[in-house]
Amino acid sequence: MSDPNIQGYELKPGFRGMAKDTGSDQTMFKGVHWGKAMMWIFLLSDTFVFSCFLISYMKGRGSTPEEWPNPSEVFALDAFGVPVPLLLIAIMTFVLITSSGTMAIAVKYGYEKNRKMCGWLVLATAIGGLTFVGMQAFEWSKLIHEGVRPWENPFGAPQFGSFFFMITGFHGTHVSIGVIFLFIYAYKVFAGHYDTGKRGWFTSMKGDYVEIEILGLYWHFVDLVWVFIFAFFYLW
Amino acid sequence: MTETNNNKEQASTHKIGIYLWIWGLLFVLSFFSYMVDWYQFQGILRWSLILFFMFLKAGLIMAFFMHLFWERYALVNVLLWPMTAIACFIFLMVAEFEYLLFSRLFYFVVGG
Amino acid sequence: MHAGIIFFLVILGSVLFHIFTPWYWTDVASNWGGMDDTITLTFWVGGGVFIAVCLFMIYCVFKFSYKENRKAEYKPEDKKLEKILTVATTLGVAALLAPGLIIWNQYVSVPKNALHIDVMAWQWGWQYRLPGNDGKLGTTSVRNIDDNNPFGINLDDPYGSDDILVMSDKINLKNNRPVKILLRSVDVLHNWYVPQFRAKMDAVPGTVTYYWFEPNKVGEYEVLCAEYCGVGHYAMRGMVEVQEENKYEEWVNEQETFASYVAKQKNIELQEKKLAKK
Amino acid sequence: MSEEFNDNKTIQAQSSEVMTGGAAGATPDMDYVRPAEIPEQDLYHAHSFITKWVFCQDAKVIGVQYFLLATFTGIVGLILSWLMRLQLGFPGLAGFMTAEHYYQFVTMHGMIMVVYFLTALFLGGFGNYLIPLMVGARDMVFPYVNMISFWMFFIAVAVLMASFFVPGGPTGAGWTLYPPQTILEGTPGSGMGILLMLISLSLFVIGFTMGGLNYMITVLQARTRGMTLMRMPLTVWGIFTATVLAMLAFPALLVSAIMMTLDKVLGTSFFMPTILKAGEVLEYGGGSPILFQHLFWFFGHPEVYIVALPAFGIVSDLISVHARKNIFGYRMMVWAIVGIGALSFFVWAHHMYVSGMNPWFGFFFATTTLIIAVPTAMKVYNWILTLWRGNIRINTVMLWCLGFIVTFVNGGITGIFLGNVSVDVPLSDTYFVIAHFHMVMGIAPLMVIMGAVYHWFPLVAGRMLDETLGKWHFWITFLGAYSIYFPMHYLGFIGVPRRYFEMYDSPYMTSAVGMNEFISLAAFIVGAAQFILIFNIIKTLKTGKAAGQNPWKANSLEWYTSTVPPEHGNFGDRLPVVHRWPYDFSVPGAKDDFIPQTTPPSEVVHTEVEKT
Repeated sequence: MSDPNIQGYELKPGFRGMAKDTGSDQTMFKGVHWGKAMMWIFLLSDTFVFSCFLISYMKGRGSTPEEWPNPSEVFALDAFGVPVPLLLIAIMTFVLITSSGTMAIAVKYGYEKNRKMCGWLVLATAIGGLTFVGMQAFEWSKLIHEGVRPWENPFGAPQFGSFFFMITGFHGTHVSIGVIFLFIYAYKVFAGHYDTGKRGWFTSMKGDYVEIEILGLYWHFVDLVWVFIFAFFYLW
Repeated sequence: MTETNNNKEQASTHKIGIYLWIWGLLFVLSFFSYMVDWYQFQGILRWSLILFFMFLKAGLIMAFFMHLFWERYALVNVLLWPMTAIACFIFLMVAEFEYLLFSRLFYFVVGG
Repeated sequence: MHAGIIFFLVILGSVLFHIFTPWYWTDVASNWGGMDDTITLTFWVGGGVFIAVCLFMIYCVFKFSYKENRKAEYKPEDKKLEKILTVATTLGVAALLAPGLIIWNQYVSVPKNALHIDVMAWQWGWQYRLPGNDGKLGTTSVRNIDDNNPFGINLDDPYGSDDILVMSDKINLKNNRPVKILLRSVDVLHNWYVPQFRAKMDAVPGTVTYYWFEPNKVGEYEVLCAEYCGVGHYAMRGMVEVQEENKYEEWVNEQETFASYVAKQKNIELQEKKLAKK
Repeated sequence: MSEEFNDNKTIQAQSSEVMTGGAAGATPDMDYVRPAEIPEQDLYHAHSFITKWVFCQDAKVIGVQYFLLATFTGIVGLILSWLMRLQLGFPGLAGFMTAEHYYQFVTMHGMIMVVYFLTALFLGGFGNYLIPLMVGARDMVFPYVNMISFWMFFIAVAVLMASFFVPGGPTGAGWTLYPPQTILEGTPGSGMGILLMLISLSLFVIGFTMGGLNYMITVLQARTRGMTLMRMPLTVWGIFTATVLAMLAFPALLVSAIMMTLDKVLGTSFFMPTILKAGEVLEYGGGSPILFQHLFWFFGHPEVYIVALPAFGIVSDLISVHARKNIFGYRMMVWAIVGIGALSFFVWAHHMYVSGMNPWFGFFFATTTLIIAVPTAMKVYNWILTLWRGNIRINTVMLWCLGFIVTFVNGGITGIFLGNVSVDVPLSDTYFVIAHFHMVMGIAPLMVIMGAVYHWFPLVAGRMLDETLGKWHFWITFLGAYSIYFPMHYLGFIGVPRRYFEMYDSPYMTSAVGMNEFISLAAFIVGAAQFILIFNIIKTLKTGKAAGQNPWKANSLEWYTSTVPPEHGNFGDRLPVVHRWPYDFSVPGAKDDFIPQTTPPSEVVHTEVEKT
């Protein structure tokens, strides 16, 4: 969160505040940490990546004269012998939102420099993410088992498989990278690197709890993308 | 990383309640959007419900979990304005795929 | 000083080159003379701006080159001048845009009486198909293409059987009759382009694209492929002959219909089978 | 470890300056600048040779590394263009030249020049070197990421160059890489060549994203005290806006590269419809080649401005400094840069008027495209109005700027032809297009690069480049390049299509044999003339005249570093404090004809200086 108490630049709401911030010297985003600003801009760029994927998907699906498979049937899962539509996807969404919640609270405790709570919550988030990736692997293997391939599928338009594997694969890669970093950061929190300002191994930068918020932004973004994929790919 | 804000003693943490609230809301909304599929709504109702829940969820995540609601307007605007380019892209690609589908059906299937 | 003179000579040279160039467009042989007019208009307006800007620059180089004791003017802004220039430029640009859009509107609206021609492109060649007596082309599919059906016409389409096949890279057109070129490709992007007709459009595999023109000059013209399509791109030529009505009808009557082609192929097959039996 | 960081440096040193500042006779209030918001940057000071010169975290060294590597790829691109011109001007003279080779050279020349040369040079080279210096920062905000960015670029170039040596050679699909032919037999390099190209592009995008984040955050969040956005030199504005465009446009390239890789490797059909090839129907079906074109140009058009905007910015600064006059209409210039940048996302399909897309798009894109002409024209007016009543030094740098104005206006005008939808129909895919984009985004930015090299070389190396050699370099390049591309428009008028290996005996071409030979000869000479610069640099490094501090009497911060060339950390103990815009030249009443950005108002009370 931006700091509202910067000398000469107290938070002003609305466009007037924006104009004042923009016209000021030194920084445009008042009180925003460099790393956080970087993550925001990166996420903006990444939004364009996912947008381009989803737009391609829209155009591919819209312009094919062949029948598009009904996702609600393709992604159904047998529970006690009854096929439940989108069961796995619903659970995956549940898991990802859970992990997003724990992350949000981890960020809060990070700001309060509450090492224990922050660490446990980051760890919980990591485990949630890992569960998500595992379930996605299960879903992929199930579909592959059913004969869905990137180049063909038994249900209809071949683009279905192509877009499915590409988009969920790209999203899954993002989740996996996030999980790796979550584990690393959980370790760093527990080891107290953010309390002592210990320098990172690679970047040799001083540790600070703001890194948890930066990681949190990334993690929420992954969740955000899932919201769109869920709506456009599974429900549409 | 490189620098630490000198006034880091947080003026800006929030009560845990707000996060729990949003968290709960997200679950409820996800449940609703799942129900859209469960009850097999069709047509315009389905699309509008899906989009409505999607944007609501996305908005909540961005506004509260990603703290955009509490950020200054400069950051918020920098992040949201580029989306007009995406909106334009989407809009034009809709026109494009409709034209392409029409051409394909007209020249390869229907004829005349 | 020398700099200004050389720059001036460059501008002068450009103008002289334009006046005396032996290389300019071929005579237009279709209804798209309007495109040439728009180009000419753009040329005058744009060329005028180019010369004016460069001459102004050269004048400044002569007039204001460095002198130890002179001080440059200090004038960060001139709101009025900037406003005038913006408005003038906007008007100029709008004046160029308007004819462009008007002609584009004609370009995408095909006249009702246009003759449809199916131009099929592949790496690297062309062939053509005309509608038969029913005036309609049959639907096609790339998957149908084989020796008996070189155009991939859908056999169950009633409009297809009387289509006239022109299995050559040369097509004849009737003078003063609009044609709608329906472009189709079986492999990669191509572009059926005749410089004298001015018009062009890509042939895209997986769909059909179109454009139209009305040839208005009898003669033979070379067709070029204008969209890069692999190593044979530069060699992918064709021919168009624009003829008067009676000659054109004569030519059309010589061509084969799809039905007769199929019958002939079947005949050949039968003969071959008989030969094989013997 | 403590040795390598300035852990003890605190922000206090800067804040105290505010209290003691202000010359006698003026109130301290007048010179007041807000205290620092951002603490002193925590810099890693390298000691070993490897960390100092190879895996270096100093933006200036990274900038030079980018510059050298981009120049290397540029020379490869130049040699390829020679080979092409050899074939076009004198067909059959080079015995080894087959159509395959020709198309491979065309493709690699285009891709190298646009992405690996111009983009890398402007943003990676000039961006890294100039942004921190001009905004008064000690370094880029993430030096480590910046270092990785360069090495990603290095790997991308290595992968690209490797494609020359794989079986089948590099891809020959044209730089636009239009499917389906890109990945089908019948196009040279459709096996390994195209894969390496796509991998290389993806690596470039990833590497560039790292660099781009640095440039953006440095400009937005790490300016020195008093440096508002509206006091930044236009160079920074140009590079910054171009970076924003790149951050938003490269994703489309990345996505299309990924999708095409999948089409090639896994046999998906994103861009591949049903295809009949050599009598057999391939496994593909249902995709749309035009989707690729949309994605490609959604990247490709902003890419044009990624190259052009830094050139606009840099040339504004060069003209202003060497005409000893403020840039005319600074605000207009800034808004024009930002406006062009924003609009560039709404015009992409003007490259596709005859591609078979929805024909009604023509109206939309012709209108948006011609709207861009207005801010662009305003920039041109402002450049020449800056010359008006200036005190123009006609030195090498200024010559390059004047050359830029001529070539850019020429290329810009032909852009109005091509942007106007129905005028584009007869001209698209002909030599007119080639002439247009070489003039406007080949030669014009190159003129700026050269001008910038002559301008900033004294800062980088501490010695002045030789003026006589520089003038020869300019005149040969300018006159040669102009005589390559000006006549080429007329080939387009005749209707000669681009990407033709040879013309046989078509009447279009036979009339122009003489012109083609002339163009080729000019191209050989212009290319060779570039080695004058390399010779000049080597000569200058050995025997050149020492530059000293601020040889051009410029105002912007890069000339006010503690040493020339600047060392790591740029500004010594204290960061400069900025009080004005960088264009206070020839202010009435001032002692000199320039007032540095760091001069406090109290020292120039009696002048009519503009408030910024």
